[in-house]
Amino acid sequence: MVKVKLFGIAKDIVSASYFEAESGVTVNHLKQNMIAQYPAFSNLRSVLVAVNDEYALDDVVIYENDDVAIIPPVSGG
Amino acid sequence: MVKVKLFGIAKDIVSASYFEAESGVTVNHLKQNMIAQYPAFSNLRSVLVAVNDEYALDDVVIYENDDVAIIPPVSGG
Amino acid sequence: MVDERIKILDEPLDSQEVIDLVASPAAGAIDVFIGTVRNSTQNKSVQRLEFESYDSMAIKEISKIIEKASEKWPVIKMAVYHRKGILDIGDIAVVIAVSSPHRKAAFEACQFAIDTLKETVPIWKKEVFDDGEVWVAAHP
Amino acid sequence: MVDERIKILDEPLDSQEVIDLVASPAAGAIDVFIGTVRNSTQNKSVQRLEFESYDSMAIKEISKIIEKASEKWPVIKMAVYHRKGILDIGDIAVVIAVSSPHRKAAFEACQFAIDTLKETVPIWKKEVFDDGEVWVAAHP
Repeated sequence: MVKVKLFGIAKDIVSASYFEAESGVTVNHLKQNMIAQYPAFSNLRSVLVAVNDEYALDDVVIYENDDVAIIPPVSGG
Repeated sequence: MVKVKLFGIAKDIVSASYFEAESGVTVNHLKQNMIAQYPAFSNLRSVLVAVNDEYALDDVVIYENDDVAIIPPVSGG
Repeated sequence: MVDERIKILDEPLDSQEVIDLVASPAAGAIDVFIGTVRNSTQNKSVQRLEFESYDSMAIKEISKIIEKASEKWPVIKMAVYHRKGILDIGDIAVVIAVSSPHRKAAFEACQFAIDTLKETVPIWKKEVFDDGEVWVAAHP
Repeated sequence: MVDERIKILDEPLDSQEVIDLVASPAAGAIDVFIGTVRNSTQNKSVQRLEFESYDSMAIKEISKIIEKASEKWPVIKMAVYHRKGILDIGDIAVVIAVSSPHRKAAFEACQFAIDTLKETVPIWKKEVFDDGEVWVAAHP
């Protein structure tokens, strides 16, 4: 399993700091799965995924040792 | 007489902090007079005159109680 | 590579400290942007802000911004400090300082940095009002 | 009228002091410009600068700049400190701080202020080199 970090509104939607995803799936699959399980994600302006501290494209595959995070719309500054 | 303050390069050209001008002359007359007496003024990028802390037009007349200054090209900041 | 300093802190930011980091004998200009917590947004009174940060990635993304800025402008040094945690009205959320030989580049690089930071850096701000709270920019 | 603070000093400028003057609970953004003495100009090594100021008029002209800036942008507070006398490399010649609800106005008003200051405010700068000195911008 891959432990997916959650931040900001993503943490509120899931009501947790982490989400468990299958190893070997694509970033796109992860996002679709999250939206299916938590429909509130589909209301966000955007949902991106970071793998090892970099924004990841949809076809990137995530594995157990990757550092994966859901990045809801950012609002720093 | 009007005591005309000199700053920056104007002070260097005249080798003094003040210049004595006649009362009742125009700003233009003052400038022409300064250039005639100190030709180095004609080499400057600009020569402006301030009367009572405001940039003055050529036809303004200066009197003894006015606060008059020669303003060579500024370079603050 | 440009001389850069980046920090994400959960204690009050010291703007002078950030400015001092970019001083240089080759600099004729330093531009500093300080983002502070406003008492209102869209005519609603704000109680406080709460910032959350994905620190490791945020630092990398800020570093990319500095790198990009120094490709576009002759940046001498650049420093970015961002606050996280609970901020009250008037508190400093971010300080960006840029030194450059001339002023135009300092202004442009600094504005580029804060504009890009707000688009790419994984930090999130929650506005807390009297009657509720909202994650800024989360929804369309 | 906008809250303004102007000083022309012959002692070192404290940028934090100028920043503190423009803090406001209504401000979301503060932009600060700091002009510092560079060690070279046009590839010539600079020893020091000497600033001369026509104080009374300089303060009035700076006040006009602040007034004009606050007509063009939603400025909350603005402060301008200018140094005079002898300055060494790295010393601060000018600090301009502007607070505004949003960042774009703060950047634009600050840049307008330093650009206009260099055109209209009766302050003069002499660059001292190893082999001579020159009043900046005096000649075409």
